[in-house]
Amino acid sequence: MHSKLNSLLKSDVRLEEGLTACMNCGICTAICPAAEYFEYDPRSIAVTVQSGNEEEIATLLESDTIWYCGQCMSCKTRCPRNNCPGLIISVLRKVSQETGAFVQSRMGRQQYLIVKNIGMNILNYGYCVHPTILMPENHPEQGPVWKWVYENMGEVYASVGANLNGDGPGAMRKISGADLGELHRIFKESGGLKFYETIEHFSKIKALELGFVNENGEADMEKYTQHLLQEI
Amino acid sequence: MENFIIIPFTVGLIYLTLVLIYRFVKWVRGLSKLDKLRLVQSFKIRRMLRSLKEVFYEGLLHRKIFRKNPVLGYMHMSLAFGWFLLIVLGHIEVMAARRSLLVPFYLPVFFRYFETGTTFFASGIFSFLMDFFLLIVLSGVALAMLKRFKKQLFGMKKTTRLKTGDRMALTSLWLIFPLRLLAEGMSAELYGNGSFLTSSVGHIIGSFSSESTNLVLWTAYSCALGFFFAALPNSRYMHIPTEVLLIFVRNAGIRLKKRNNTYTDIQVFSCSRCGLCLDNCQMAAAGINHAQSVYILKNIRNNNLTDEQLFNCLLCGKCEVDCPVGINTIDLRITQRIESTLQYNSSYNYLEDLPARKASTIYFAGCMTHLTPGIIASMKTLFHMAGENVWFMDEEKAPCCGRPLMLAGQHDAASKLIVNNTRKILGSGAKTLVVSCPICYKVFREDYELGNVEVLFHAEYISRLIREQIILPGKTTTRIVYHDPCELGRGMGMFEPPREVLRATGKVIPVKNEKQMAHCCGGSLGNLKISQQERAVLRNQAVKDYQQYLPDVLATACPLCKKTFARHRGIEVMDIAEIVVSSIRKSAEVVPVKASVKEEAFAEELV
Amino acid sequence: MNRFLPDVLIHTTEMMKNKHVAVIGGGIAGMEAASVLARQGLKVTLVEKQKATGGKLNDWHHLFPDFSSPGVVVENLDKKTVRAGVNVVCHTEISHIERNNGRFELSDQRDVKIFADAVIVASGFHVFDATLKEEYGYGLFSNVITSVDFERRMKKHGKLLTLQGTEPRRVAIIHCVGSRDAKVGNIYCSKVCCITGIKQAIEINKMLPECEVFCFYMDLRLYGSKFDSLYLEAQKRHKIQFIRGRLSEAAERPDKSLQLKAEDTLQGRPLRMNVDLVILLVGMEPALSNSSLMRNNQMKPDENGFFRSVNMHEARNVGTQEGIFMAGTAICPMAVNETLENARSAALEVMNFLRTDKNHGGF
Amino acid sequence: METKTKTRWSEHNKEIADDHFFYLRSCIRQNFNPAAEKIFLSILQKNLGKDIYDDPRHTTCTGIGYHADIVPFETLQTVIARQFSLMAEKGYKNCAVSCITSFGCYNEVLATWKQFPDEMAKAGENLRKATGREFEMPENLSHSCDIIYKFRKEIARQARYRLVHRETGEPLKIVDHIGCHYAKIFPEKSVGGSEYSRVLTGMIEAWGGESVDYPERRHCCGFGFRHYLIKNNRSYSISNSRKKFVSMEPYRPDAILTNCPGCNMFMDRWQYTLAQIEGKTYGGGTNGIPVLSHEELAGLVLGYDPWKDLGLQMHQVDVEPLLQKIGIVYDPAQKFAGVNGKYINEPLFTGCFNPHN
Amino acid sequence: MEDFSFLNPGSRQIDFDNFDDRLLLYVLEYEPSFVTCISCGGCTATCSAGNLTNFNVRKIGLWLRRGETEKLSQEIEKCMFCGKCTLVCPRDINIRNVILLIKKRISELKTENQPV
Repeated sequence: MHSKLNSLLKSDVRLEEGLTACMNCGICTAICPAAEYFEYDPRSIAVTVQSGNEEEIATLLESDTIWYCGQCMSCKTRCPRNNCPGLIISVLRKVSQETGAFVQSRMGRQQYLIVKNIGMNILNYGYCVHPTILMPENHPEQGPVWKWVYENMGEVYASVGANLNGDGPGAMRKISGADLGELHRIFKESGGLKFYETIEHFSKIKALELGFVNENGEADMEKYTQHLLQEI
Repeated sequence: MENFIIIPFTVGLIYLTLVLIYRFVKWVRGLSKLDKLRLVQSFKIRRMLRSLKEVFYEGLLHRKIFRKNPVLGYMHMSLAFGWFLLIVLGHIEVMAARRSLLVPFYLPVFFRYFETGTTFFASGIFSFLMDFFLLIVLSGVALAMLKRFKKQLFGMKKTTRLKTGDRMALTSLWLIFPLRLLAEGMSAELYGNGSFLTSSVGHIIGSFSSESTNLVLWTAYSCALGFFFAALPNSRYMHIPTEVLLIFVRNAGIRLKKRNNTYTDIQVFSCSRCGLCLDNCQMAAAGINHAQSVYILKNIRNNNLTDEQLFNCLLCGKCEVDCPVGINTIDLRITQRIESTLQYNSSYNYLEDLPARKASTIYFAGCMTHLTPGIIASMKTLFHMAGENVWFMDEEKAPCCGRPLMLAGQHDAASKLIVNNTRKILGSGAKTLVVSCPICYKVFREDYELGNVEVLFHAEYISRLIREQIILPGKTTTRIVYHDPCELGRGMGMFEPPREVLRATGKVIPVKNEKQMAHCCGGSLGNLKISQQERAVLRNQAVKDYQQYLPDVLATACPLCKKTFARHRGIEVMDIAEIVVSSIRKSAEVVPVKASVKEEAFAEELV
Repeated sequence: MNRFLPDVLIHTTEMMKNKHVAVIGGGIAGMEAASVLARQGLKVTLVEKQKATGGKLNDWHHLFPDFSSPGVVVENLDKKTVRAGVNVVCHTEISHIERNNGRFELSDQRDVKIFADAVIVASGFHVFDATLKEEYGYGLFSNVITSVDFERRMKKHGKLLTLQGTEPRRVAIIHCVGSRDAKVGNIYCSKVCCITGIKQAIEINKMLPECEVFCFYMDLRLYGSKFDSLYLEAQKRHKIQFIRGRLSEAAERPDKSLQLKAEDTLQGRPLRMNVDLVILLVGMEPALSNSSLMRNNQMKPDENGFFRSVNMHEARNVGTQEGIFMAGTAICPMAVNETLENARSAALEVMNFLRTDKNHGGF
Repeated sequence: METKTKTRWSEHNKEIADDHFFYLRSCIRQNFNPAAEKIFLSILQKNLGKDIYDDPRHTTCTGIGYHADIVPFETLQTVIARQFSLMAEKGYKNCAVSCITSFGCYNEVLATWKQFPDEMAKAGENLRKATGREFEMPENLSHSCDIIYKFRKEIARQARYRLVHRETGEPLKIVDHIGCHYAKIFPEKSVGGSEYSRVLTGMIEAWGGESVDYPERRHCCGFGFRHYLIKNNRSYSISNSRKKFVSMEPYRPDAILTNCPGCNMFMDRWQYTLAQIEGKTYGGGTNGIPVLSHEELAGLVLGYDPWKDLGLQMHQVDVEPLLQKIGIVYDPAQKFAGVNGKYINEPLFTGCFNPHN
Repeated sequence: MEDFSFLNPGSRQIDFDNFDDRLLLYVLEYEPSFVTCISCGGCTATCSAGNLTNFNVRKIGLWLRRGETEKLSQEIEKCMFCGKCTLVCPRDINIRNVILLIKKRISELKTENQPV
């Protein structure tokens, strides 16, 4: 698998855009919001990918490191060589998920949670986020006003002129079945669904490896999810 | 009664005696149980005689100083031995005069004052001898005064710096004998009990002669003595009594063992601060004038030793060579380093217990040799020629031998490395361990417990190969000056094997500063404080000295010396292993038939 | 005296006397080239757009690496040009070079015309406009200045103060501003900024011994023979600290000090620092007049916008248009001493060219 | 995607279409500030007399999923191609994007298609296979803040209020926060580049306020996609927002203006959260600093009702202090009223601290 | 309410305005040559301990300069004092002494900080 990593990375056009030639100036790390809080250095990631050292890249794909980036793309603005470490990270993350390396790291494993949350929202609602699933108990930081909105959802949205779950246009309107159907087919055609499945597939293997098995001998993804939520 | 004149002297003497008894008892009691046993066992006639002989030679005659510098030797001898003879003869004189073996202790000191008659047996001879010895002592005092102000006359570049306590003792010491001369002169004038010296002096000062002046002079003399005795315990003259104890303790086989004990005190108090170590110390050339052994000893005694002094020493051992008291300065300094770094932590948990390779011989190049790959290549060639099954132990991954840590005082840390290396060496089943670095050699020989494994320095190994005609170096006319590495020469006493090896390849030129008095290259790992610029000064000094002998090559047997000298562009430096290999190559070129087998070896090495 | 010269040389010397060379740019390169040519007996016109010769050196306070005075250099060059009989024309900016029948016609906006058999373009360089690096806040924050501002301030006031009039306690010197930066279109190294930064850091330390000075660099390019020893001295004696990392952004704080963000790349960790003053080491760019000078003839820019040489090793002063030569920083960034050497070599190239000029027989 | 300039970014003017927009909504804005999108349409249609079409068929761009790395780039491209297809179908050529993440994604996809035509062909084929649709690239892509910026002077002319203190006459101090993906990825697609973007300061100044610079102005709010989405990772988000608040505190701003729906929500909510954790706010007393989006601010100066029209009651940090400073007339009783003024309960408390504790 | 442990991890940013320079000043007082370090990494490359583990002399110097005493005191325990670093240093810095000084100061600080 490792011998192919470089070609896997290079097959993504975003790598060509993201990495021309790094001169190690550190301008990206200087303003990186993630570098300030994590053992994370976008410069060294760019250098590792630039070096083409498959062993180091493989380590990177299995590590928490690549998952620290917050994708703010501040690095893109400043680079004197027109590189974009954030984009390199995107490609690394994609390859990490395609090869299953992501389940080796705590941060990587969380991708399963995102698929189950945002991923499913997109397919179910046509929105990335939807008020009905923003439960105050999972979002204490949203505060009492959101709690009030959540508990009086229909009335509040209507009072400000939104069209919550309604037909026709407007904020938070219901995306019609026909449009959701098109979205589904796009996901199927363009590899989006397959990507979801890949993430689930490797997550199941990991769940089994961690001993989350139900009575049928299959992976118990409910327990795995709980495990991921608590894993620090 | 004019007996009161003995009071200052008596008080001083009693005080001194009490202090000495207190200190000697404390020091002896402070020794370990084993050391005490050693001391007790040393009181056998033969060993005692040996010690007494040493006391006589070194404590009184100052033989070592004599050898180093006759004038200085005479100064010390005239003072010590002259005074000793005065005391001994004085007693005999009193015994003869009183016809008794039991005489009051003060009488010989003030004899000319109390005994005005000259009627006893051989009194003339006695007074002549007493005057003669007094003259000798006085000449010593004169020299001492001269030395203080004109040290160059004594071939000394430096004298030690004095403190108040020392100054008091020194002044009173200088006064004792001139006062004695005056007092005895006065008595001689009054009573005619003097000889050539005292009578002459008596005539000169005769115009002042009176009973009362006589009394004043004798009182002054007594005071000077008493004052000197009182000042002695807190001055450097404490070395006079301590040295006697030191000689007995040392001859009993007592040594410092990585920690301070009262043996440290005995050595510290034995230092006469003669300053001979200052002259032997190369560091002065680099402007380092605060860290020499004499100052270290003084500061240990005064409890104000700083790291900057303690670690600013090459540990070359040259000061030890000429120490008239025989203080073990290197051990003493390393012990202080150990004491000062006791709190330092080290952790070598990362050392892996790598499996040892089975081999008959192990080669341990050492850290420094890794910076001189030429030595490694030469050693490999030699091993190949010898057809040895050699395991190059630290070719890839191996810890340091531990010696640098020891030099830095971190003995416990070093032991951790020693344990790791020992396990591997013993695990390989080897019979011989060859090292090409004297720093490693010293620690392997002294601190490793390797059982039956023979530790060979590469010089020994190579000379063995030459003797057994396994290798055939070609002797040329190359002029070689051999530089004795400190750790190997003074450190391990190995002077001959490297020279033997070199003699097989060229002409070894003897130089003035070699063997015990060889230069330090300046690169020493023992010094943690010296800067590279200062090291360069020392190195240049050594090179300049060697260059006088117009060598074609400067040979050394230490990678660190080689590396240090190599930074001087004006001289070609080679390790003995390199010289041997290159001479084999040259001779192989001349006589290809003989060396055909070996040529293959070179070819292999060259690949 | 002519009996010592071969006939051919006597002929060419006589011939050369009638040749006219125009030198564009009265900076040190132009002055040196013009005076060398004039001393060889050529007619030389030196055209300068400013009111006096000397160029950028007139603004400099001290030269690296010996802290010598640029004023002395300019003064000596002035004397040389006057003595050699160079015709100096100031207040004239050549915007046009045209070649007609093997001669050149130089003209400015006001239709001043100069005719010449050969031209040396010594138009110098343009200082990078630091306001283009908006994230450094030059022009926005008054305590962000450039290395050029530093030289001018030092020359004028002899001291360095912050906007508030206080002595800075901490100064950051930023290397590679406008150089090696694709974001501003300059991918080349300006070469002299590193040593300039070190020189200025030392000057600050000498002036304000209590002031901490930091240099933010990526690579220190100290190519000159004495440059690296100045670097060592800066560390050793002047306690200048060097941080490897490019400045990412400077932001003004309420007290007008500046918050800097960079990476300590040797550690791989972001670094934040507040300083009282920031000095941006601005690089050299092609002179603004280059494009107009290139118009109407065969001169070409190189990949960085400086004048392209026929061959960067053997014919560095020779332009792509026959008869037009370049001297000094019109070719690429260079230091004062290199510029002067380069100018002399340009003069030599011109003489060789005029001697072998085919229209006049030559040899 | 070479970005190279010899001119100052702050002087950079992007091209913003004048009329006939196809509106692309934002998931987050619809969720948390639905009225902001409504008022944007009203301002364009009623105040500025522009044509903007709100197509119910368009979906999320999947940008959050894309940047959280669960949606592949190919899928993102195809979903965006579908949006463009809808737009072309309705005869529009100019996009008006509500979301900054979407804005970044659209720009990224367009730039990729320009540089790698194969990618565009692949997206077209995917779209065709999935939906039978064809698509055209838009002629102009603007964020809603670009459009407000373009018409800021017209809005100022129609404004009922100015951003000055009612009593002192001093301009109100407003700090801006530009969403990272507005200008950091493609500065040429922004008004004034990424360092000193003028898109929000232009509005503030046009409407009488004073734009205040602060050191961490360009720092990310800390959303970080996967960081906020996973509860255990939220320390990243809050730490970065905190960094901004600490930096702006000494300047005592009257309000924070953002152009990004995510930043808008986070800067509002994190003030409350930080106050709960640390027991302090970084300005605005116990209430915190009001956070407004460009649509909301435009709505306010134009005199729209803060509750019914602008939905500002959905903010945790009360906007009333700001309204009072400007002198906006509002009915406090109507704040938490339902449709037609019906009483529907009230939040436990607003602002940063529970006054009952 | 729960705090998402948002100060954990704390900022990794090197804050040049607040750092513990006591150790650094001590080292510079007794070994001024340290100031000339150019972080070339020659020491790290030759290091005997570094050959066996991830001990990095260059980083020791960097940590010293950034006041990271905690990290430093752990890491410095790995040094074997062999002195190769000093021999290869292009700036002739007495690295061995730097390490000795660090060890000394750390042991002193440990005793100073101990509760009486």
